[in-house]
Amino acid sequence: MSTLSTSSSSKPLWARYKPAIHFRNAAEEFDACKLGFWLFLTTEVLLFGGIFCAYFIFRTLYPDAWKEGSGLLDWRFGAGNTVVLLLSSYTMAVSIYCIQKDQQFRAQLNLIATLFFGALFLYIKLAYEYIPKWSVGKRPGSMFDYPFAESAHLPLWWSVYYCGTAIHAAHVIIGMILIARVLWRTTKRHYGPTHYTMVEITGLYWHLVDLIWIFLFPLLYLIH
Amino acid sequence: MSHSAQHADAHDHGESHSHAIVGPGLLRTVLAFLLFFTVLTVAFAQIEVYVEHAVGIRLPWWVNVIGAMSIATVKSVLVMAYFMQLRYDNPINTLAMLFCFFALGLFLMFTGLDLFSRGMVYDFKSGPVIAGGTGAGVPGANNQPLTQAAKVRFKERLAENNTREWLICAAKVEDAANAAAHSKDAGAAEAAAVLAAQAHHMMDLHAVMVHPPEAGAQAVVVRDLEAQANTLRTKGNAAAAELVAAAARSVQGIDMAQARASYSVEAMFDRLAAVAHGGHHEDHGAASSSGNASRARTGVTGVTGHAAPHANESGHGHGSEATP
Amino acid sequence: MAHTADTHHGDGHHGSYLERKGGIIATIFDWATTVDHKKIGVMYLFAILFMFFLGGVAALAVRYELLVPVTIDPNTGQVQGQFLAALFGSDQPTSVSPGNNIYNRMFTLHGAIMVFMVIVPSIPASLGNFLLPLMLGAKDVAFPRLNLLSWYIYVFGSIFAVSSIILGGVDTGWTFYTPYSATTDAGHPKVVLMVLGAFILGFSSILTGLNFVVTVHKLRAPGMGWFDMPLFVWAIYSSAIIQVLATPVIGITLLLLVFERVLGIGIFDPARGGDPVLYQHFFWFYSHPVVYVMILPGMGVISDVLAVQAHKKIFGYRAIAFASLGIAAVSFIVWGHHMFTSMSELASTVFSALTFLVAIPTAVKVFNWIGTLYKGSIAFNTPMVYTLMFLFLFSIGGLTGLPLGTLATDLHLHDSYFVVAHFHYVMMGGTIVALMAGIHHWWPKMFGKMYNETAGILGAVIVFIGFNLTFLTQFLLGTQGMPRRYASYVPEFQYLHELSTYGSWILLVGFLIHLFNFLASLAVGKKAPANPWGGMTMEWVADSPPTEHNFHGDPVCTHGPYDFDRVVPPHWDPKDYPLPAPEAGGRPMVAHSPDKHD
Amino acid sequence: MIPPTIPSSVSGSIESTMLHTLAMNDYFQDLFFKGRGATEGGAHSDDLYIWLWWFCLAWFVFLMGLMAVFCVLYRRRKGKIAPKSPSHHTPLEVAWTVIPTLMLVYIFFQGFRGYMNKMVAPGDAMEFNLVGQQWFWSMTYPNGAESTSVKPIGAKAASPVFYFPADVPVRLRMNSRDVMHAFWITDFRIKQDVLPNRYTTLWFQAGLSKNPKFHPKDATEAKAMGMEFIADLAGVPYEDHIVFCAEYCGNEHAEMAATIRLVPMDAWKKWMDYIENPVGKPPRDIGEFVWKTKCASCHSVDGSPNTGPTWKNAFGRIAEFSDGTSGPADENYIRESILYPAKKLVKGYGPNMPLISLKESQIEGVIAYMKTLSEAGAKAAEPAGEQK
Repeated sequence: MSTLSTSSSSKPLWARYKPAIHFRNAAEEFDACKLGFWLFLTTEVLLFGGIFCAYFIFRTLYPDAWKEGSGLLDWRFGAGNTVVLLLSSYTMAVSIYCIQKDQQFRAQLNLIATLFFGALFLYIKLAYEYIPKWSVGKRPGSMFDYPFAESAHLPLWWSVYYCGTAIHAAHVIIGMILIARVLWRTTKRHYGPTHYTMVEITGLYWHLVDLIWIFLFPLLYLIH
Repeated sequence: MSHSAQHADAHDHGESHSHAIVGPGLLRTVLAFLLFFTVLTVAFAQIEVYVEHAVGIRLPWWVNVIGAMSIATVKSVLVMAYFMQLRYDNPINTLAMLFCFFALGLFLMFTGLDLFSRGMVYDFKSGPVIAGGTGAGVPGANNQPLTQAAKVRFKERLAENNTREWLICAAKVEDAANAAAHSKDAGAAEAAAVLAAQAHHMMDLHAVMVHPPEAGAQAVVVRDLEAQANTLRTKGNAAAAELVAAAARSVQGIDMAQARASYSVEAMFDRLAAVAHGGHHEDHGAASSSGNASRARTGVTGVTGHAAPHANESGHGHGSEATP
Repeated sequence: MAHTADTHHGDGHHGSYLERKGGIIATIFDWATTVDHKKIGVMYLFAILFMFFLGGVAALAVRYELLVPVTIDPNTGQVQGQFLAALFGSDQPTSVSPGNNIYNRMFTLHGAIMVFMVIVPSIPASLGNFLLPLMLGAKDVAFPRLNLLSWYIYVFGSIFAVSSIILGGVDTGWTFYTPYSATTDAGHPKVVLMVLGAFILGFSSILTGLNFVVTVHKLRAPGMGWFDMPLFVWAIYSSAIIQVLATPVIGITLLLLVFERVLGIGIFDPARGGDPVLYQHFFWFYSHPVVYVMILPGMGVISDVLAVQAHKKIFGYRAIAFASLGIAAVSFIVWGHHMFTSMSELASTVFSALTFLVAIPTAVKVFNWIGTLYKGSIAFNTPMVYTLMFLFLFSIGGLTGLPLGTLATDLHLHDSYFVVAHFHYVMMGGTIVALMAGIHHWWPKMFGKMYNETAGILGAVIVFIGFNLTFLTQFLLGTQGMPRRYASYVPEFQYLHELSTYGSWILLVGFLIHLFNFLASLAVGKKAPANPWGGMTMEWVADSPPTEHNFHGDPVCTHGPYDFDRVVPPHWDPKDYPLPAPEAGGRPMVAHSPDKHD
Repeated sequence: MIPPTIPSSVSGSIESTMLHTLAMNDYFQDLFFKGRGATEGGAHSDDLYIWLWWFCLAWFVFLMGLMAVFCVLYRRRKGKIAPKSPSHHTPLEVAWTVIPTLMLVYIFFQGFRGYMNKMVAPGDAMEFNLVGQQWFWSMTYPNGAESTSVKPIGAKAASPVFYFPADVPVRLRMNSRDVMHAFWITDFRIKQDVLPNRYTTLWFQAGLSKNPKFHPKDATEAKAMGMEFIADLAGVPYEDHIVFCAEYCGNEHAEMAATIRLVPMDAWKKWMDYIENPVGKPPRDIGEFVWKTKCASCHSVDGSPNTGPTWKNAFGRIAEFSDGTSGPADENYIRESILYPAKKLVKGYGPNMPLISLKESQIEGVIAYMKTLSEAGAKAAEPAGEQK
């Protein structure tokens, strides 16, 4: 979609941007990209819908296992990660604002902050949740090895927990890659007040990652 | 075709929606609200647990669910409306998202319609034959539920001599800690803390499962305790140091052959389970501590509800007819 | 009725999109990196036809195996009648297992290829890609590079899935029901390959779907309102919505199935505490709506071909358009009828009631199509013969859905050959026949060559005979009690099975005739005029084959898609065939826009 | 939870009588179903099906007739201009939406009635436990005994035969050991998935037809009929109904058949006595029966290769195991292999054997049978046989 005209000019790249020829103007292209991406986001929500469905079904069928399972999680790490992701969402939104106002340096700072929060999220997840839990046998399905289970369906809880959080973590990683790309291109002045489609779209993706976590957090950590 | 021309115009004009600029002030306000709601939802869950512990009032389960989910919904609406700018955007995007939630709702609703109404005609159709699964064909499960297989594996580990000696020592240290805690001697409190920490460390799942003890547990424990005693001594707490050293001597004095005979695997398992469950009090705070008390929710499941906790002893309850 | 537009001169040249760009290497590179929706559509068409051939070979193998029942010679203990095992040189004649094994792999291959790699992408990805921008008067789809990416994903996913054959084949059935799919060939990667292949193909489907939705929303030509769109576009739009909303669920389902096999997470495996019926819900939440992804575009093709070949304004345009959306909506709440024998009584009842809802918009469409024929000017060429064939076969397919949706009779017919016959009447008699109608109808537009009409009609008639012989017999097999996915059967069923197998050979002959017809047309076909059928929609404004950016200039929509009584079709010579009697007020001479760039 | 009375008189209802009136129905009944459904629910759904057949046929002929007529009348002819015609007609469109809807509502309710009849057993139904396993069915009778009769179906020499009392409501409580199966009694027009780790049910009540078959009266007649001679049941009438597995379950899905044999109640009680105390049945015969019904799909007895090792000369040999060790295939090894199939695998074979629950007498029977198939075993068996 982003075709750049080859003619050399002193203007920054974003100001030289021309929309693809099958669009009537840049605004229409921007609108189309956003609609397309929102549709993509619906598919992401429904992808997680499968996990939510498994959660919902098994939680209702085996409430004891779910109660025991959420008791084995520490809400403080979940809450901490929620705050981290909310902050990252905020910095992402601010970076879009900065691009819209052509404050390139501030935008880059905010993107770096977003990346930092994303990495922090993954670190907390891995170091304080996955590794300690996995090592004492709190694992999904066949790999389950935790000897003190009281409910017979506890392995299922861990299956849902790991599937949900791992697929979410994969999205965090993909989001970080997208943000890194945007950051790189920001340094080349690709984006500015009249052209920032990719920043906006990356932002939408990152907010979706946050959105999913907003639901995963209470479902996994708080509801008992 | 005049009306179609209007249509085309309408979506040409629609572009102006997209270029909304949401300022940092508004973003900060939204962030503040989001953080506030996060605190609120955590507090909500904590208060419920607290109320149950302190006052003994148990709120119905749906209060918790509806509370947490409503707050999550409000938060997600905030994120979508402001961070994702749906409020200023072309309404078609909102419509797409609404359709998606609608489809998700259908998915959950109709799947639930089947899975939650299995026992309508015959009660026995609702629950699984063996709670936790048959384990058939699962490596290492020996045709048992996975939780059961994990217990069996762990008990086999407990039966090993190294582990057993390690835990006998741990029990001794714990006894010493308890004795010190109940004593009014000088330095008893400090000694009790040191000993309890040592015992807890030794009985932790990590110590037994992740770093399985090597031979000569007795000597290792004695050395550790003496080191602790020395530390206390250098801090000038000689009375406490003496108590810890006494504990070390009592560990050294254990007759392992005799102790092994009298200390059963079941007893060790129960003691470790108590530590593991108690451990959550410290590790995970008050919120989750009650999570391990297996309070069956009022009659939600047929077979699973009561067969689960004691599956190992009772031979899987209802399942005995259909499975060997 | 203004139809002038500012003409973009200088945005590309005005040659045909098929024009060679230099030598062979350069041409291949040009096609491999093209973002032109027409080229991508053509590449899809060839990829799909190749897959159709592969799936067809598997189908012939399945039918061949079922020519005679398997028996065991009481004296020697030798297994007799396992043709596939004999063909592949199995040396274990005293057991039915190896022969069954080959058969099971064949029907899985047939199902998986035909569903995931042929029927789902068939019309949307090939004809849809080619025609959607042309019909909307656009230069391309909204996201051309995404479009190319989705083609590569399709190829990649297909290679993934088909490569599992090299490792020995998959015997799960295309539905991958747990726990069988989670345990069969334990530890072997081939099932994972097949499942991942289907997972990857899902992304291709999603990307195509969202591309189409955005294209329809944003790239309609000036003057084209929602109700000025051809019904093919409505159908593609409806099915694209389903693709976007349903496909992610199969994504997560197959991902969880892969986790199930590789890690043993147990969500769907009763040995680990999970629930196999939950898998079925996950699976059919996608796979039922996707049935309509398969058939809706077919219905769209039929609506367009019927109107153009009968030179008649489609009867009840809005009813058909809304029926498309209605089918798309209802498709999400009827999936349970695949599970009447494993669900709770309450759920079965609710799903049965909802299932009958689908019959209503479908029936409305059939009535409208037949209503369209009334007082038309019906041409009898290959597209029209296929269209009439569609009406015939699809009616049978639709009506036999009634005893399957009816609870009491379904308990008998479920998982029997009746179901096999039913969905072949809908999927093949519906979608593939519509695809054939569409390919013939738009062949001149795609390649600028005419095909041989006699050979086309001959092929169509042979396909019709072969198809009915193959599958009508299977209805009887089903009601008489023949279960599906059986490598053998009790001897009572032999007569009908034999007929069915002969039918499959006739089908082969029919499709071979078409194949040669297409090849001959490409090689020596007569040059096609821009508008050979007198179509009214925008794709007929463009050249045959169209130029690189489709139109000379920016077309403007000036009339509805089927206004044969109001407007003269573009490039239409009234001497060829007269048009229906004009509406009061006469008709303008040229539709849509100036096409000549003079 | 079981409702005491559920409409069991569906086939006698007015609708059903209406459904079954046309003279040609018998022809189509035979064409589609090869005979009438053998239960009330089956007969009702047959009637419903035939009614639907006429319903669909009428619509189909009407629509295709219109299509054909239009195609002929309005075919394109040079020089002929098509007349003016409407492109929509609201009353017509509303009519052809509403009328089919009403018809569909009627069909749904008919289907619902028949379904409830097929799904919900009367409260006094006898309960039998049925287990599906790759690739055979086995049943436990109310007295705890298992079925011990077989009959060849298709390419399988021995499919199990299950005895049921006629004219009595019978409920099957079904469960699978491994993957999903489905129990389809085609003559009763019922089918139900059989799920692992979960119970499903199926019920029927069927009588003997006017022309039943009869159990053989003596051993020679039995041999001629290919049936087992059972003295208690000599001359007793019976009626066989075939059962197929209808949910794909793997390699021998197509061979997973069974027979439901209906006999009068008093004969059924005699049969129960017989299988509870198989008088004078030597262990070898029990073993052979177990092999036929449960083992033959993977283990041959004539030395030919298959999924599992052959039993010919298996007993008493020194077997090489996949873990590199070797040991004698003696009584202990065979017992261990049956109880813990994956524990010690013979070299070259994968962990394919399912857990098959056998009674003590059946395990002994299998060992005795394997001994007779092996030269070493036959020798070893001789002195033991004399002692007994």
